Amino acid sequence: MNRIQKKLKEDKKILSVYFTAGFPKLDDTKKIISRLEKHNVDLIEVGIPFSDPLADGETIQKSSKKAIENGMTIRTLFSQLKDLRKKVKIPVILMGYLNPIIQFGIEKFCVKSKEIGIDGLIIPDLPVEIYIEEYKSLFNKNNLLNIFLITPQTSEERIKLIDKNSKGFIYMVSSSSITGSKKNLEDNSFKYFDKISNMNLNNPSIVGFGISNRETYQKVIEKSKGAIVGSAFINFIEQNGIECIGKFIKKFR
Amino acid sequence: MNRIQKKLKEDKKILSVYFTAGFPKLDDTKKIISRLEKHNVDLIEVGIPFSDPLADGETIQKSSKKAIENGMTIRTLFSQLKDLRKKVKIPVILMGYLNPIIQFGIEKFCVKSKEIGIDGLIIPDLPVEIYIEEYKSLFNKNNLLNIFLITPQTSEERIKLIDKNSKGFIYMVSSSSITGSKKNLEDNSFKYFDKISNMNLNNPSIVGFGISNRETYQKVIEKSKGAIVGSAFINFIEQNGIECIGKFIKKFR
Amino acid sequence: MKYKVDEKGFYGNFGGAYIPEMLYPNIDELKRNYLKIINSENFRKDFEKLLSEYVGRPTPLYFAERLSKKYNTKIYLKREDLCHTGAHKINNTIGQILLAKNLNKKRIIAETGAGQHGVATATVCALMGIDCVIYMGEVDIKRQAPNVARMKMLGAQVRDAKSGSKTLKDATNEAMRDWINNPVDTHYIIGSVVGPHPYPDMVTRLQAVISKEVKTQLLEKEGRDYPDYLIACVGGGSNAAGLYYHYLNNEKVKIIAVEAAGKGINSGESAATIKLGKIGIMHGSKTLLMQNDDGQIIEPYSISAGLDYPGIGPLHSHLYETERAKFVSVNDSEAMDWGLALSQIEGIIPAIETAHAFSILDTMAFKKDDILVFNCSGRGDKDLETYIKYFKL
Amino acid sequence: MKYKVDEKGFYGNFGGAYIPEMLYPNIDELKRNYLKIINSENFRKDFEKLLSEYVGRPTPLYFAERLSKKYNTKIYLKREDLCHTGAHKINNTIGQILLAKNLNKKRIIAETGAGQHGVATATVCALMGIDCVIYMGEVDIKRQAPNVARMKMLGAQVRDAKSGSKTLKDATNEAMRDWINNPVDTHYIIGSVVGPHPYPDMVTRLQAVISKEVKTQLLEKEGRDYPDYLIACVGGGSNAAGLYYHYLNNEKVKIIAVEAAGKGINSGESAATIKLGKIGIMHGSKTLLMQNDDGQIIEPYSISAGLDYPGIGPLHSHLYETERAKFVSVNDSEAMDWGLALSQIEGIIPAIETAHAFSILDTMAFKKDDILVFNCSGRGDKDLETYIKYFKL
Ligand SMILES: Cc1ncc(COP(=O)(O)O)c(C=O)c1O
Ligand SMILES: Cc1ncc(COP(=O)(O)O)c(C=O)c1O
Repeated sequence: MNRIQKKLKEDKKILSVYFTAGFPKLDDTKKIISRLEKHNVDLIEVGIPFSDPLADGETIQKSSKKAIENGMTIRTLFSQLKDLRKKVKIPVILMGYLNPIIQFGIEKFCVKSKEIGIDGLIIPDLPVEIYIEEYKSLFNKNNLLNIFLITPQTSEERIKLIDKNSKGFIYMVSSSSITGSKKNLEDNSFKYFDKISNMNLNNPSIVGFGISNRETYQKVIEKSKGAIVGSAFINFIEQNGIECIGKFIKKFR
Repeated sequence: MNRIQKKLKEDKKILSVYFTAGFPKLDDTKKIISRLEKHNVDLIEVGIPFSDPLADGETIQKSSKKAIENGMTIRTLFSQLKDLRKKVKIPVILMGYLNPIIQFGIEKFCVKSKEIGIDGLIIPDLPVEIYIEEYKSLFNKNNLLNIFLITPQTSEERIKLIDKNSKGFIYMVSSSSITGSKKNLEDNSFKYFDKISNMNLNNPSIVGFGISNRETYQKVIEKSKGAIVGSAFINFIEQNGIECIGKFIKKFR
Repeated sequence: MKYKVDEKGFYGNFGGAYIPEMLYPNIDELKRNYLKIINSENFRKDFEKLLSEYVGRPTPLYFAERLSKKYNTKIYLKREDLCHTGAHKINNTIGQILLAKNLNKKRIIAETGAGQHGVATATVCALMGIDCVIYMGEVDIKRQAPNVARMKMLGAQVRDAKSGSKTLKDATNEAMRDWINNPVDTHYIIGSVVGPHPYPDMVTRLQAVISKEVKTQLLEKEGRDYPDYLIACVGGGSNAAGLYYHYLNNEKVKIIAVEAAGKGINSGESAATIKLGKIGIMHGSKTLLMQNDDGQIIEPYSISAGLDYPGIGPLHSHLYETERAKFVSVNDSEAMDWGLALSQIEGIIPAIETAHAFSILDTMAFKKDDILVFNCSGRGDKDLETYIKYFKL
Repeated sequence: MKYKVDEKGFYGNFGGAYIPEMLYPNIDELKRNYLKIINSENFRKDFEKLLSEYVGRPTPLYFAERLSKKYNTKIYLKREDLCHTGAHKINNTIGQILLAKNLNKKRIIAETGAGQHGVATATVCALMGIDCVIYMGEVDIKRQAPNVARMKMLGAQVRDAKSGSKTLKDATNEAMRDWINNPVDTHYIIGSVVGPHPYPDMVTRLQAVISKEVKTQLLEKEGRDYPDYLIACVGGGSNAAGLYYHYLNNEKVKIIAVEAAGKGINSGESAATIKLGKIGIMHGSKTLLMQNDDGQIIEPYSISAGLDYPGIGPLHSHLYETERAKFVSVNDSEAMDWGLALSQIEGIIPAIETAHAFSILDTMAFKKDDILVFNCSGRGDKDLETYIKYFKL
């Protein structure tokens, strides 16, 4: 069983944190992972920076730009994470746009990820249809769970298709928006969470986009298996450095 | 007999000087006329300034502009010249564009001119055909000779028409150009003077445009009854004032 | 044909050729040849071919749906703004360049105000490989910078007219002086229905393609070949003359001409020739002119360089005197507001000249099924800086 | 029909819809509806009417006599520069605005590089009375100031894209982000044959009016409906796609695409996607891209804002891979020289984008009776400042 699946089996809500690899400094990646684990984060998403992150808001765009300038590449990331599993126990997901992955070589990418102990992938610009056709068997072979996003606009039919092709969790985008673009969650986000929960899907959902404080986190986990914090975390480490990550996590639970 | 006709009968070459009324100062008009006569100029052309003197070069344009700014109008000019004939004996011609004259009233203009003792008119934008039809009898009634221009491009037929309708002299434009625009006379100007002189016209010709020094003056009067100096004179009085006009005239003969 | 020019070049009391003798041969050559040439089969063929393949004619007659709805009447725009170079001016320059070639001229001069005529002239000169000199007032050179740039790109020489008010009238004087100095090999392409005969008639005939097309287009769209109203802005009057031409003798068609009142008729800064003008002679033509009691031409003012002219073509003076056309004058601010309005209601940014015409929608009442045809004489690209500054966009 | 898009949105190996899930409903709605709508009789009627009455189509196919003589071959220019707003871009925006109305959208967004697409979008939004937001890179806002002014006149909001290279690619990212944030009432009018399926096919079909007209016009002028060569500049590739469309399966017609080499292919400052690109995914499409070994998109450079894009439409990648089209890349300086040359030889000031296409006349040999059709994709008014500075006119 994959580490993600195990984690999801636990009878607790998930706090997942996203950050961009190579930000603020090129070799912060591993340090951030260690500290997040130390402070009881359940799941970590490591962003592979891309020059044209079209689903991301300003915060993540800027961190990606900085990371690229710092020299972050997939190659570098893999070498930084070489010994990941010597210490880190919680699930780690790589999140990145398709182009850098393809240039690296999709097969090599999967093999390397498995070697290192990566548990899942989030590739925002890989739609489920293309996944099924071209990527699914390769990902499966390497025990990589692909995590799909859904939004309030995603049709039931499509949610079912995604659910059927998911083996970990579904990334429930809180509202129709790019990352970090909304300050607070809207009322109808909750109706949508209810709707999803009423669909009795095979996979649990974790909410992302717009989770920036205890209040939103608490509200969201009432309706879901957990929540993902991204932009808020990046803003925090940009301003406060990576030493006091614990303080940030305590703001959530 | 009109003063112009008498003057032309004399067995001498004509030196005619043009200046713009009201330039350099508003009330210079009469002083300039007196001095020109004193220095043995044969004929005087007094320019009525117009805002849009399209046949004139820069020098006359500027003097016209200044004169208008000084307040020169036909009314003012007539009042300045009220007593012209108390002193001045040589022929005086008024030269001006049609529009100010029409606004003043063409009939009134002629009557006033006659009253004062004006001998002729040069109206550059009054073509001979319109003159014949609308102006001739009025001018004749007031003993005003209309002076027509011809250029190297004027056809023989047209020259004959103009000659037939002239009773003083023909204003022979030295070359195809606006006033003051050429520094020296061109060779083919002289061929053209010869051609005109060979036509045996009823009226003598006086050459204008481009007469700026003794050399051009002397050359030109070999081929014609005389010459008209305009821009060169205006430049002179602009730079030297009107006191030493004599010096200017001596440059010519 | 009481609106046609007569043998001597007059429309009623207006027109003629009050030119210095130095211009006589040029004007005479034109007068003797222009009808023969422009009515010749060769000319018509070349003219029509260039208009269609190069200029992009016929220009559409566009039914302005949103504007019509807003004013509860039927509004059509004759889209001269779609002509190559962006205004009706090129209809005339195409014709005159063919004429100049026919007369074996080797050099072209022109005056320009807004720069549209300068660009249109420089364009046809490039097309034919003929030397080109454009006179433009210093003031206009500044306020119509894009058009100056275009003329230079097209290889024309732009000379600044520094005399007088340094606008269109002075550029015209300068061009005429150039012509006087170069009487043999040069043709002067006047940009409007002004100047000595035969220019007003010649330019009118060349621009008449506008109303010729309107007739065909209206017939197709409305089942009758004439509108109730024709509306055009008037600087010198060429776009207006072109729009009116084939309807002058059709009394069912009401004609409206809109001139520029600048800062207001009585402000002392205006170009409303008809309202303020008296009969006089300028640029070789007898017509209505803005002038003082002494007959000095008044320096006009309009925010639009193309209407900033103290005279008006003799045809228009005649249309006014005979009451064939109604003349309206419109302030800068109304025109500017219409420039913005037309942009935002119909997606057409008009030249500021053109924008003047639309102001009549605010002051005249039209019936629901009245058919109005506005001449959309030019596009506003040349005026962007003026618009932007004015509206602080 | 081996150059048609397949069911999944691919041209051979290129195309598709690599979009984040947030865009799926929008793209899916389009995909399900676009063919139905644009093939419907109502749409065709409205589209053709607006193209003819508002845009000014058909645009002429102009035989460039002096240019032909100089290069001793037969050169035709398809005059898209005469379209309302000054480039081919409006063919597409007219089509998409009708589609957006059909889909009941209340708000339009678009990206723009040279500003031509932004102006064309703002124009159709004004025409229909629909809100409009245009994304434009900060760098482009500066170098295409006249078009920014026009968009504002037309009532559009221009938002500056501050990310990345601050040019077209980044404006596209921003527009896509806006769409993600406004998935229900907003339609995104992409300005070229790029982006996720069905955009490349949809925009190609809307621009295909160009080659449709060329067929008719050539038949009339040359007695056969196809040329020997078709030549167009390629930024994203929409004017090229429109020119090629009806000839893609006619192997007698040689197709040439000209891309911008900026300061030179190997200068590191170029936008020559085909020469320098590798297959990759950007803006939702698999196509050739300028990118480094890590798959980061390289910031492109060209003196012309409209060619300054690191990708190319998937159709063009396919035409390149299958060798159906020959791709040529041209430096800034050659393009600029051609901008001036076309102005002075034919009296047509082209957009700098357009000027690139003509450079092949200097590098390829053509036979005397070869028929060449160049797409004169836009006029140079927007580029005057660049021209003037470059040539110190
Ligand atoms: C677009 C436009 N409309 C109108 C005019 C005024 O000229 P006319 O009255 O001769 O049409 C101009 C002059 O430059 C112009 O550019
Ligand atoms: C005149 C002109 N031509 C060409 C282009 C390039 O776009 P495309 O390759 O989509 O035709 C542009 C883009 O703005 C343009 O304005």
